[in-house]
Amino acid sequence: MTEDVTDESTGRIARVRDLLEGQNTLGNSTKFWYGFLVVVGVVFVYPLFTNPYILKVNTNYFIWILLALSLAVVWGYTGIFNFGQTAFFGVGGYTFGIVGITLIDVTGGTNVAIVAAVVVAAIASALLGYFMFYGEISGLYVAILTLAVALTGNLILTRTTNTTIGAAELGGNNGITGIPSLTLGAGPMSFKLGITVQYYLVAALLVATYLGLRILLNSYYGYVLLAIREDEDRTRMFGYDVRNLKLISFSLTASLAGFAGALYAAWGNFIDPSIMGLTLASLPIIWVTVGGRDTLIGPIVAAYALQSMSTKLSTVGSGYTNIFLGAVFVLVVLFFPDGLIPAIVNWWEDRKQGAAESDSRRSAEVDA
Amino acid sequence: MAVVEELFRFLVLMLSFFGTLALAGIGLAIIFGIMGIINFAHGEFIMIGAYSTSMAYQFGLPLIAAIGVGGLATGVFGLVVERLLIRHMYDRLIDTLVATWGLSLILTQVVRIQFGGSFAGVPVPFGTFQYGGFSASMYKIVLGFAAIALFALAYVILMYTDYGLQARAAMQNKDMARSLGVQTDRVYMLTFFFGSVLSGVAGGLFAPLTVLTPSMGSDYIVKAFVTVIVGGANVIVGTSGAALSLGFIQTPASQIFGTLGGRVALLVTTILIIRILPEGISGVVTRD
Amino acid sequence: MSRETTASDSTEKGDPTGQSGNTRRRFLKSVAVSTGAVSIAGCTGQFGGGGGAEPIKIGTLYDNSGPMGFVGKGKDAATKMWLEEQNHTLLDREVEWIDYNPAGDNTKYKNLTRKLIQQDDVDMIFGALLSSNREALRPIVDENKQLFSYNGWYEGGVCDEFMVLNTTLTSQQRPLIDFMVENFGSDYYALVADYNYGRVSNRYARHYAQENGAEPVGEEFIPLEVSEFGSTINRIKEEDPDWILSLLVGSSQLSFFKQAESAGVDLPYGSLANIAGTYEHVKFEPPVMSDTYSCFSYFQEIPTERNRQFVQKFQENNPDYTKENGGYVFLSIADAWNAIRFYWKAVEKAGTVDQQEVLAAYEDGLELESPKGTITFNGETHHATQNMWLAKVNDDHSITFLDQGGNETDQPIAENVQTSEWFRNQCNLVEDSTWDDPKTEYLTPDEGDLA
Amino acid sequence: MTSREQPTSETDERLILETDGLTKRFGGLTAVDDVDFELPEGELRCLIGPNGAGKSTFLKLVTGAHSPTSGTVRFDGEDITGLEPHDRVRRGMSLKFQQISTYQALTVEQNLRVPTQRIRSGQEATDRVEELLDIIGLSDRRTERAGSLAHGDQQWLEIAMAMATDPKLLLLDEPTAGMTVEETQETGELIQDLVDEGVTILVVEHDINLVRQIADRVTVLHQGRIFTEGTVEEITADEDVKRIYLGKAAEGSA
Repeated sequence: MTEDVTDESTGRIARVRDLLEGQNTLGNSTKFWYGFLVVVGVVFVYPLFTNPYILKVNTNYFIWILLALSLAVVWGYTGIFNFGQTAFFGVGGYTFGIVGITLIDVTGGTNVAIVAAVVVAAIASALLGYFMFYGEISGLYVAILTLAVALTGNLILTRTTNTTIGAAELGGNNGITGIPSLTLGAGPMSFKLGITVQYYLVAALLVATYLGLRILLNSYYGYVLLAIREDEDRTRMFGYDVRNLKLISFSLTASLAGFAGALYAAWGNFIDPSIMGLTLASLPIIWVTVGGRDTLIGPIVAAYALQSMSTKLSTVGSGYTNIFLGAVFVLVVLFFPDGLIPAIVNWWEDRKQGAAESDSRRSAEVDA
Repeated sequence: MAVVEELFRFLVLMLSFFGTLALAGIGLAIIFGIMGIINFAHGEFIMIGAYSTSMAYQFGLPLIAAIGVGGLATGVFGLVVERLLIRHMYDRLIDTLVATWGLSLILTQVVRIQFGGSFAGVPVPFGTFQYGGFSASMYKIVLGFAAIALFALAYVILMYTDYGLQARAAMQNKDMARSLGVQTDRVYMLTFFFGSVLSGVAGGLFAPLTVLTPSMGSDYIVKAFVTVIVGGANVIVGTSGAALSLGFIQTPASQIFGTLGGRVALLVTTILIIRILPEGISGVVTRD
Repeated sequence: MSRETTASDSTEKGDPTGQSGNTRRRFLKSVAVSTGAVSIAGCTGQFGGGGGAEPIKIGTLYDNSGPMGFVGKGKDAATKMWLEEQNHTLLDREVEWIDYNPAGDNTKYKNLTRKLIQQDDVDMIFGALLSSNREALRPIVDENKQLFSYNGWYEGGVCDEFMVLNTTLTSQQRPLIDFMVENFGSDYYALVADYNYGRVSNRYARHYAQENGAEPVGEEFIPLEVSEFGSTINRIKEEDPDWILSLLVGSSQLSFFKQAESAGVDLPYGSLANIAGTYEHVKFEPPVMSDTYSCFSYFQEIPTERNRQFVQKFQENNPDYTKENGGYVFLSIADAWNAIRFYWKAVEKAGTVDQQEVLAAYEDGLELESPKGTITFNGETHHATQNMWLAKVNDDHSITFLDQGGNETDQPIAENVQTSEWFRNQCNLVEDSTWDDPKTEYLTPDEGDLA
Repeated sequence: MTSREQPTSETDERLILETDGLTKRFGGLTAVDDVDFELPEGELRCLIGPNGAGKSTFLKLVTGAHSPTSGTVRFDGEDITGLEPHDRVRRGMSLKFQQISTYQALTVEQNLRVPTQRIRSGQEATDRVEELLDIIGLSDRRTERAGSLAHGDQQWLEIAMAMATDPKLLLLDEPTAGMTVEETQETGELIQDLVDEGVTILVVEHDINLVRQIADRVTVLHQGRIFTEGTVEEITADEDVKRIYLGKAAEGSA
């Protein structure tokens, strides 16, 4: 790992940065970290200046970003084209809803519900992952299979009109209503999170997830995932059990998606089968494609930008939202095949060091 | 119910499931099989075929001619899309998938704004087929045979024209084909046009049976995907084989468990076939 | 409207921004009976509220795009027509109309509802088309104590302090079942769209049929995306019922009628979900829908003078809804029109836009002369009573209205129909619910409840 | 070029790789036919033979990419016939693929880091990467993408990557394919340096000059069977070997 020569006096910061930085993720310069601190500062100061609506909407965007990050790792870094990540997002949401409603009076908190959501998503994804990767299924067929699983999930959930699990009525197309908000603690000590606190919690979780993923991706696992993405046979012949590693990557990221799904259900006190539908299944794919497939920053910016744009357009009340979004997808894929953010970063680097000698990060056509 | 009538009932149902799946899938299969890209706007191509067929029919053309016009119009549209968009992303599967997804969003909304929520339909021709106590929609049977005819046409074009030879060469090994002088770009352009025409004709054939709305494409995209996955890369044998076998599974399933059972059976079969035959049916056919 | 996904879109050509795009002509000459009545009966107290101070804000959440786009556009057009007729003034204050397009996305419904309440600080919201849209945003409405009007036809069951509803409920469509059993026989085959609206409505239908001694010979729950009815038609022929009950919804399922026609099925259809809201008799060519009986609270063809004027004025404002352009003034438009006029009456009665007082005015009972005839708002259930019309689609797809005996009439088949007794027993928002301790439930009858 | 003296006798030498009756049939075609192969520790063996002789299939049977129709493969005394490829690599085997298989989109340094980190961590791993970069002379191009390197550099990079797991047995599948004469020469020297570090190497190769330059012993495969074995001199002098290579109309069948 090339040590970025910093004049940081204390060794501690250098050591922390050493963990966070590496060749596998964008943003290794000191300037980046200053920018990062500024953004985090703005996020945490924001509530003082705005109304609950803006906070609630941004909490929603943060949850979408968590979903985008989960796909960025499994697809962008490991090369597993998981078209059904929203199936695990939905599994997490529904599990949180069912367990949350059933236990809210018993334990008074939703901690169990959050854990249950992640565990169920982990188990479901491990089973599907084993079924796929130990069945030598790869490439496009993984995408089609995961999409088929999501659509089947959607089909089944819409049939739960009069099904009740625990104390929660699944409610078919109307989904589950009355899901409790995030309530930490237990019994009399439980504390229901208001809008502002929920905003801070989700923002903190997002920052932690991003930094955690940076550490992971610059560590041993990061290199292995990239190697698997590039060439499975070559990586297998270096002694890595590729099938098992793909299963772990698939299941961990699906659990992150399940966690995000639980947050979504708590955020909206509601979840319905459209969460596993075709439209929602394509959103993460688009965020990562537009953002850039081998970065974390890219999908984060793309998810936030596209979702807030989509909301803005709906307030204009025009029917042009879809046309605009469709145009964005087509243009980005046409002119920025590696994603918008890497293109901007490269443009910035080219400009900064003069066009000539910058090492072109324009990677060859990297197909999953 | 005499055995013969039961047999007829099964055959007609089988024919109509086969027809629907095969027609929905053929355009997508040709483009996927030869060019290795997924046209996520395939459903909207079928919609355009249906709309243009209905327009031609309103104009006064007989149904057969109207379907021809529908197919041609979609083909020309496909050509424009190919030249403007697809040409820049040959062999980039993911990018074409996202780009055509964007295209499908645009198409659905533009058609909605231009033609409104729904569009004048086409009456169902040919009336009823009677045999003893059994009666069924004649058009359904015609649909099944139309699908077979379309596959035969595609087979002939692929096997006996020089375009077909070049297309199959490009399918096997694009670089090798190019080094042997096959202008793959030209072949790809023709293939996308050919695929679009077939999708348009399929849309035209479906028009009498359904309500024409801007979002009707989404009904067919899932059916087409399922048929192409199960069929695998080999365009003719794979896709028709898949449509046949899936029709064979969906027919009893929908008879016994109702339409929901039929749909679940379809999706579960797809998942299992991908697991057992990663290259789909064509993998089995072409292996030995 | 509680139908899901690919409901057929009615024709609403013309660019989405300028609605029908024609000039904003003043309808001085139109007989403003409705306005007249309002101004006479309305202003009891002196003009209350903040006088000409800041504007009254009304928010609407109707899809302009997506599968339900046609319904949302129709409701927007009705809202626009009323506001123009009122010169955008209420209680001498300017009325600001904030129109958002959630495009059928439940997350957007939540965000936009919160934006209307917390950022735009609206006085009243009209919105939600499908039941899933309404259920998605209802927690926010309840949490913020926001007055909300839901006017899509649905399976009934909302008993919520802050929600006022005026639309057709399945429980009010009983006359159709009685008519079909009486005139065609007691064996019927039910085709039910397999989601909430379909299933709950089917429970009501079966309950009413059983009370007439009829039993379904077959009940089929069909997924919304299905457009292939070969096996269904085979089963219908096997059962050979007296008539078919249609609870089919959405453009895919409507292809049943075309396929049944071509397969030689010529049984009468008793429909709880077609003609009034999705005007299949305009979309399909005769005789696909001939011999279909539909019972709803509104059809464009209702022969009253008031309705004729409403339809004529609406079609002048919005040419896309004329027959030549394949359009139709469908139920959802009339419901939206009545919804905003109920609000107008309530505000004028309360003399202020303070939501708690406006709700009190609602709960005190309101009567409205509407294209549907006279309808009254019931305080206990927060639902409006409806006059039910029984329409028959003739061979040339024209509509004639019938009475219980099957003879032609120009009167509704049932007047002032309340919500179902089962619902009325459980929902009394006047006694059991107050603004500060609100009752906010969604009651759907399970299998045994209705018996 | 240091000439190496012959290992004394077969029996008491420890065998790194041993196959016993190894056979692989694809439908009607028998690619590898009842091969008994022995590779003593520390030896540099070349495996040659005309196209279709079964060299690649044999290599795939050794690495576990294919499972044999019959027969066993023993590595360092242990029967590994049923083991997965990655388990075989963990026991000390390493392969350089026939086609160049460096990670095109990753930098040279990232390429080297992937195999190195499997057995080393922290500073030790970083030092080993530096060392390998020096050996193949790419230290100053560490941040370049492997895909942008010249053909020869990429071959060397992959050889270095194969070495990074400190294997006991290094399998090289045509390491000098597409190289110039000088590059082949330098590659030969590199391979010999590796043998000096005590690594047993099996090279599948066509280039007779390279074979002459580096091979201790040579095994000739023909139609899936071991045709003959011996030193380079013996093999190049053997008329039959020439015949099967040149494919002249052989008098009797082989």
